[in-house]
Amino acid sequence: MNRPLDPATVAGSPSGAPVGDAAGCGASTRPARGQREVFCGLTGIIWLHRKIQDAFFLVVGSRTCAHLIQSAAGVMIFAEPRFATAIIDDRDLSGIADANDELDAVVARLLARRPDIRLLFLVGSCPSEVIKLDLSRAAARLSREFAPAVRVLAYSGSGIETTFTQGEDACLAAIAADLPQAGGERHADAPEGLLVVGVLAEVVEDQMARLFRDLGIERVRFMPPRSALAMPDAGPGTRFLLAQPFLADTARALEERGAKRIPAPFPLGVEGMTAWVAAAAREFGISDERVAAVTGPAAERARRSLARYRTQLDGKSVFFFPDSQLEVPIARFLARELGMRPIEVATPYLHRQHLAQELAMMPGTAVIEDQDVEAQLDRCRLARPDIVVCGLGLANPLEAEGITTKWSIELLFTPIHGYEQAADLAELFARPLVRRTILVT
Amino acid sequence: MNRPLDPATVAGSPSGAPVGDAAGCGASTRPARGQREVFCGLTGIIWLHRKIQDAFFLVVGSRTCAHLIQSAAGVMIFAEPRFATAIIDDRDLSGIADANDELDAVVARLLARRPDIRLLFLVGSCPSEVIKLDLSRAAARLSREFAPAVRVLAYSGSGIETTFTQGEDACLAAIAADLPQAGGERHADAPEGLLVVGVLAEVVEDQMARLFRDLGIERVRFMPPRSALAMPDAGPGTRFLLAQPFLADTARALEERGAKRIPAPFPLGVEGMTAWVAAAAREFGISDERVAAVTGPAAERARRSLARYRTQLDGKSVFFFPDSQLEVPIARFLARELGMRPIEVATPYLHRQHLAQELAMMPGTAVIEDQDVEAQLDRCRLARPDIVVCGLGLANPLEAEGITTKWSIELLFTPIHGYEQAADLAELFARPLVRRTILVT
Amino acid sequence: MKLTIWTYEAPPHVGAMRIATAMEGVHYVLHAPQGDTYADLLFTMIERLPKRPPVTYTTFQARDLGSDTAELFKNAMRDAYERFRPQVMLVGASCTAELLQDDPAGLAQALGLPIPIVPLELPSYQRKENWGASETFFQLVRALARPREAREKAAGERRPSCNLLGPTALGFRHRDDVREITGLLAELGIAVNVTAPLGASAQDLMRLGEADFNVLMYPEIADQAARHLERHLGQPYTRTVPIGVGATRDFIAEAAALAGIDPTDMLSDERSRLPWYAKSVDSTYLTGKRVFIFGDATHAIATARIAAEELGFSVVGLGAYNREFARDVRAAASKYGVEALITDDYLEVEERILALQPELVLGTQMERHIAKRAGLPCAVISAPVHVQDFPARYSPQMGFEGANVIFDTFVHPLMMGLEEHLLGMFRDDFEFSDEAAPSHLGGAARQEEEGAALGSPRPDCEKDGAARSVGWSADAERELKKIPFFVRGKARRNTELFAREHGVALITVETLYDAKAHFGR
Amino acid sequence: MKLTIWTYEAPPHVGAMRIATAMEGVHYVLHAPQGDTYADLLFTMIERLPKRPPVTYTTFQARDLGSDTAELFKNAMRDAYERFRPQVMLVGASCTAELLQDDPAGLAQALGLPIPIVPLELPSYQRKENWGASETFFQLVRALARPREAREKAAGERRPSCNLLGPTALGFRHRDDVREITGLLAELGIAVNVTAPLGASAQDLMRLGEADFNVLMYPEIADQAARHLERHLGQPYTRTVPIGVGATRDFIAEAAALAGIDPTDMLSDERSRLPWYAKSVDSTYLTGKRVFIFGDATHAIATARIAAEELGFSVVGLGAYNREFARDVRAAASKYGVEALITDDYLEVEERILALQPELVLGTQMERHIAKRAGLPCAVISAPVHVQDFPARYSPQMGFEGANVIFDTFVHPLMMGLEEHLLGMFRDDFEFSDEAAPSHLGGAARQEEEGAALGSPRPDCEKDGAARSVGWSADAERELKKIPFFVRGKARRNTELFAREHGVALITVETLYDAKAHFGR
Repeated sequence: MNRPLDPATVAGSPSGAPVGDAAGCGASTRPARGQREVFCGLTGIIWLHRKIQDAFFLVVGSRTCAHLIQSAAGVMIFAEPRFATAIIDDRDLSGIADANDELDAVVARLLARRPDIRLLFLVGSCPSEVIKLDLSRAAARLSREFAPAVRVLAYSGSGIETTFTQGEDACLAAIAADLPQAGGERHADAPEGLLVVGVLAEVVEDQMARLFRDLGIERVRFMPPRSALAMPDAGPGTRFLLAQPFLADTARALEERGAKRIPAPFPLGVEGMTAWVAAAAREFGISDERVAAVTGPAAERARRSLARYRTQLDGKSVFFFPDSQLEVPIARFLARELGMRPIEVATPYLHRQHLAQELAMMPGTAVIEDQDVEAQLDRCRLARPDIVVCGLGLANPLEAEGITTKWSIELLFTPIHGYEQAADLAELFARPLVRRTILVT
Repeated sequence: MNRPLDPATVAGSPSGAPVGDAAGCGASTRPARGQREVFCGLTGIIWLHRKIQDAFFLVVGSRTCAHLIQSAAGVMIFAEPRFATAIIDDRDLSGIADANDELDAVVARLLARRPDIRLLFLVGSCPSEVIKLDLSRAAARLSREFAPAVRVLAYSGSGIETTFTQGEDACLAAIAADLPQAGGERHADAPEGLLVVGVLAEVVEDQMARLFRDLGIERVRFMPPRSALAMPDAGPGTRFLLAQPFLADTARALEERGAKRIPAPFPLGVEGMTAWVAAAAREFGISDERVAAVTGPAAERARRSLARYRTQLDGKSVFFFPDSQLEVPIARFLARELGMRPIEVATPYLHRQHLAQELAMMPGTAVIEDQDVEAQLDRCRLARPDIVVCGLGLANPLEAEGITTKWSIELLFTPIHGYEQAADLAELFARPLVRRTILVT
Repeated sequence: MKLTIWTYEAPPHVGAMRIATAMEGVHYVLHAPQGDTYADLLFTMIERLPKRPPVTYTTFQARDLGSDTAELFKNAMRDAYERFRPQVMLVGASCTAELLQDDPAGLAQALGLPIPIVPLELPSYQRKENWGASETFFQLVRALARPREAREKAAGERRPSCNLLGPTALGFRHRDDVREITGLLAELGIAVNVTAPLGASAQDLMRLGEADFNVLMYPEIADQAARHLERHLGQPYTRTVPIGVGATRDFIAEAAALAGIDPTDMLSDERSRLPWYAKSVDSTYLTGKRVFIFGDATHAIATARIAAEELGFSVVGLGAYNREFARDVRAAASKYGVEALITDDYLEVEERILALQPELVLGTQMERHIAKRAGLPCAVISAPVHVQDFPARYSPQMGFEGANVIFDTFVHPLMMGLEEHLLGMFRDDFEFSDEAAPSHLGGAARQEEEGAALGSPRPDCEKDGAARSVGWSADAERELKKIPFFVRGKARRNTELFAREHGVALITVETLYDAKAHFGR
Repeated sequence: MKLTIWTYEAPPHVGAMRIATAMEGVHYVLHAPQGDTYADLLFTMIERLPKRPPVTYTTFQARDLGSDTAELFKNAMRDAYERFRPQVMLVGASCTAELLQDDPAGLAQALGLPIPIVPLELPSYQRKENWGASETFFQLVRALARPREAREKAAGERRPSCNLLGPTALGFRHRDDVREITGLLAELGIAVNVTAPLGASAQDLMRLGEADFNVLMYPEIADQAARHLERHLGQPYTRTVPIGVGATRDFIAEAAALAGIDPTDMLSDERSRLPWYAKSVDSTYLTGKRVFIFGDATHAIATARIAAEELGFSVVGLGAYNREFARDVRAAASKYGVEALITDDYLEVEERILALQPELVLGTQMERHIAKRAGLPCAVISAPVHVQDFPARYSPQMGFEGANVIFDTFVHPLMMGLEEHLLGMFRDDFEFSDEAAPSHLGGAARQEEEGAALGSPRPDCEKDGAARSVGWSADAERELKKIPFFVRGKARRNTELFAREHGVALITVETLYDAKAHFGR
């Protein structure tokens, strides 16, 4: 499990001062501790269940879990969901009922009502963790029972173990461990295919696929795929690029399959996207000239698109509450490509290795890991930033205090990766600022 | 044109006393004169444009005409209409513009915008009649111009010549005059096909078609058809049944083509439907036994269905304001099959020949032709009938006075003909009465 | 002669009926054929009034023409007076009777009835409903309103007072606007002397002069009367129509100034939810949504201000069907950098909307038809009225509660922000198909913007040949389909514009993204 | 363990939050893991409150388990007191913390803070949101409410007064119900002493005893508190929940009796538009429409009464998700001759609706899903709340304006009468295709009742084998399709019932009409 660092381990570093880092970090990092105001990993189900259309997510948890998912994103109003909760009750806790038998019965009922399910995730929660319900074993048992029609995997989205986007990481890690083994005929070190890892908008996947094809990389797959029946294989020949900064466990699981991560910044903004593509190209032995030729026009177009927003955002200060782990790459993009001034960048967890290049590119802003929300609100009110990036629990109260906000969950629900979306990402920050100037009443 | 009788012509008959009639009328008829409260014939476009789906109705009239059609039936909210108005303006009246040239231009624009039109009706109105715009000539001219793609016919729906349902009559009369001539090979007197005349619901047409097929009448067609491209032919071998009591001009036009009307009551209620079918059967030489065998089960089922409503309606008094010309057959049905008591039956026009059998079946209620709305309202308030049949302008004011109403336009918009709909027709009268007993506040 | 699919306004005599029906003790004798009695149901069925309009129709027929139609009129007039005993009678002719030239005014006067007779000259072949209502109200006011006896302004003793001018029967939310504005003025300390025509009697019109000033609620109906009262009775009147939060605040300031009182207290509180709801982060996605606005001039202008200043939309089209106020609409349009569309031709409005591809249409019931066929969200802002414009619930357009109603009304047809996002992210999801309407509206399917219903009139594409002179490659069409439908129309339009400006004959995927870069989001 | 697609209620600690957030000067320290902070957004995003709920979460993590979670709680408690200085604090645990058995109540008491601490025992694995809210409010009232000092009833001098009990944060239209009922009581001459919990402080709760009686607005929230106040402070309380015209009139009579005043004046006028709109002839088509009703007990019971007595619908199903009031729901259901459905299992509700084939569903946001898939019109009558249940405009459910709102809400999703007729007459018309939703709702397509979206859960048809044991001939299927979709579900159901009862194995056209004759329209 990908846990926030224990503050004790970095307690020695002077608050606000740069922390020495293997990658030559341009930013300082410092820890905080107090009440957190973050989603748990279950929230990832909101986009995961839309992405893998024949998968279904069964949370094993409490009524709180069920309520969280249906409320968190206002999904209640949308289409029939492909998720549900097996709600633990007193009988399970008191031992009157055997929790495993109960779970088997719930799964049987679910699969009878939903014959279209191909891949079922049992998703652990705070209560299931605390009562030590072993969902991995249950998944293996149920997988055997319902094979070959349905495959059952397990992961934990519990709030005592994961925050927000770490749910996607845990889910993808479970998938990674379960991928078909790639045929190991070639030499293990020769790259034989590129895997792009992380949930992306479909239009973005299509753009990336075109770009890699134009570069000459032949076998490009995306994980997760749109259907559980189209899982990519993985093996020593697999090279993978992380599309998101929060995929620590997934990367580890892929590495355990022999796949190799291509270190790179993240494909946010023109700079990030170019470096990300170039890293892959290098791995596949493609010349820098070819990279420049293929990416040049799109990069140039993206820079032109950004110019409009740079005039709106240049010099504006931005303050990040910890939320999605996207904070560092996005702060880097806002600072370097739009001239914004990150005042404080808080993130729920900082993966120093995966973020090494990002941190190196950051201006000297304090990066804060973990959270004490009341103290941070005090700092925010004092700093009065031009725009605050925060979760939905904080956004409207800050707006009511006259502080412009950008709600961070939108960063997960909007196509923001790649060249063509760089300006869209900028626009997400420009829009609340523009709005405040437009509204007269 | 089918005009209300001049009251002078019947002025001699004693008010309220039976009028001698060829058919041996069971009801008395008396005239009235004063303000009328009726729609003009343009209103028929509301159902006609839905029935003949590739036809289009272009009213040549004033803004009042345009507003009437779009408002009268609340059609504004519905699907895009297949009617429009060529609004006459000052330039047309003052002679600055030539009305015929203007009309040609409007039709050309319309047909360019609506290439799907196959049959265009130019519909005359009060103003076009008063300024004596000859739409028949215009139709002939335009028909030549746009042949063979579009056929153009003309009829008048003007309020100085027609009331409400007479618009359908005028439209069908125009169609009748334009039907293809039936091949006259057989002996002119031998019936070679049955034409059912009047706009009917599709489900009703289908039922009737099955019934006539079971009786052994081979060639049954309906007029108007659902598509302008499927016009029936007509000739001396054609026998026709009127499905509605207001089709005087249409009958005359068909007779001019050599077709013969089969005299019958109207197919409303079990009795009316049986007599109507039997009249046709006799004309086609089908035995009464066969008629009884074929219609028996449906008639019996319809009687069973009616029983439920008879308990609700028996003994209840009913008062008709003049509206659709359906008043007499419906009063006959309500009186004879449901035990209701018609107190006053007013009708905008009484076609004594077509209604001969209906009048003979009526109980001794006064039938009033034409209207003086204020006087009739006074009588109605005095009589305090259990239910009043009236137009939409009067219904809510009467309800507000505590008098239950049935709005009559519904009788044109609901499948009420034939056996299977007899109970539905009864229910239309039961519903407002039931409603008044249900509502507590 | 003019081809008319829908008419935005009724004939002028219906405007006169709206005045007569709104008032007490007024009876209208209308020289008209029987079919014209349809107009009664506008009031009894659309507005669900529990009484017949106070109108007697002569209902002449073909056989009467040229002989006794004048006699018919006189009888009708006499009978109506005897039966209804009104305080004042209006007389006039509808379109058909106008052609007969029977002179109802002269005939009526000749009868010597013991009450005021107000003759109406409403040229049916030139004018329309609003004009007819305005003229009728003006004639009544001119005939009846008297100056204040003596302007005994014992300040401190009398509360300042005003008249509310313009609300009628069959008005778009007039019933509730009157309640809202009356309450607002009461809070300010201003009494309402007379509200007219709605609910006013002839005697009330005679008392109009007792007020300090007039509130002109609906210029379409009462501008002429207000100007008359200013000129002849010295009553100033308010220019701001209080629709929207900003306009309501301006109106309060204006009314307070006319009444000589201090509005500071009333302006210091926030009394509408609109400003906060518009600031709430779930409204951020409304920013810059392209809206097309069409209605009567007053509502269209007010809507544009709300859209631009209070909701953060971008006004891409603004128009009105009543030419009488074209100048005001043009002035407003120029503020938003758009060309005003002044027309009563439904087909023209349709063409404009299809060419602009807005993200939201704020129009009349007629624009709803256009929007429905084009797959665009739409809300209704103005007459012509439909039965659904007379809801049971309190639904003003004016004042602070009116602003609340408007917020809900304008935002409701739109897909909610998060739903938009998910559609954008996962277009291939079978439950988020392009056919999906906003799920809170029942989630039913939408028509494609290109695919109007069979048999419906199609925009006159031939005319607009330029628009289609560029072609789309198959790849580009496919990429376009990946854009969610609610912005796809705009993307298509922008790309084609871009292609034409840059001489691109065949649009490729690159052109699509070049255009996106050029125009921004 | 129970399979839950949607949950009708949140866990009980969210109920406690609804009380704390509604009040002033109350702070809630909740022992809970970080993910439970999601609940803040219910208030800031769904209700759009401009402040954070007054809740401090301990946000313990896995590494804290078994070591210092108790210490964490104590620190959070101390910090929260220091920072917020509340008048009273609530302490409790969410589901996960409940498993830790840290005893927040004991820990909090041990801190010796100088304010009242109200400990909450809300068993997360047994109870739900409403119960949690009710228990929290009751505990606060029990801890704080004091008897009236001396019942100095100098009659004539004091106006009678009451408390309004039950409105909370995140309540379904509570904001507007309070305004409506306060206004109603004011007109009756009854003052409101305290409204609680919404807007009340700890001091206000101490003053509850000063009122003559209590108005129990929401039994789900305040029944327990009202009974406590009756028992211990001798305050009677109203039993009628004033939703609907009839219930509002009953409520006025009941409140007037408790206050010792005469309600005749207030009951003599018609103050709602619902009765006239329901009598208006355009409402005749509503008669006997088969409605299925599901929600919380209070709203479901009130809705059934309105549906049956005020709109003339036929209630074919009635149910509630909160078992606490099952008895009341069963009593109401028996009045309509139906069996009450008491369940919080969404799948059971779905089965019932599909089996009944109602013409209108009046339910919660969840039933909207079912209705949408089944192609049935639906209106929302009850919590659980969604952002759209907090409109900007005034939208009470209670009182006379509430009845107006309800009329519009229930009738809006239905096709209008005339549109129904035209569909019935001209089914073949390509513009009136079966896919057409009511045109005022955008006219978009509906799903066939048989054809739910791919991948959606399907009703468990196998179980209901009997229902499909009769077959349909092709002719009969074709004839069935001629019946407009909005009654086709009912026709299919009736025909199959009839066929089974009469031992008909294959349904023919004749069977269809025999069944029609048997059941009537």
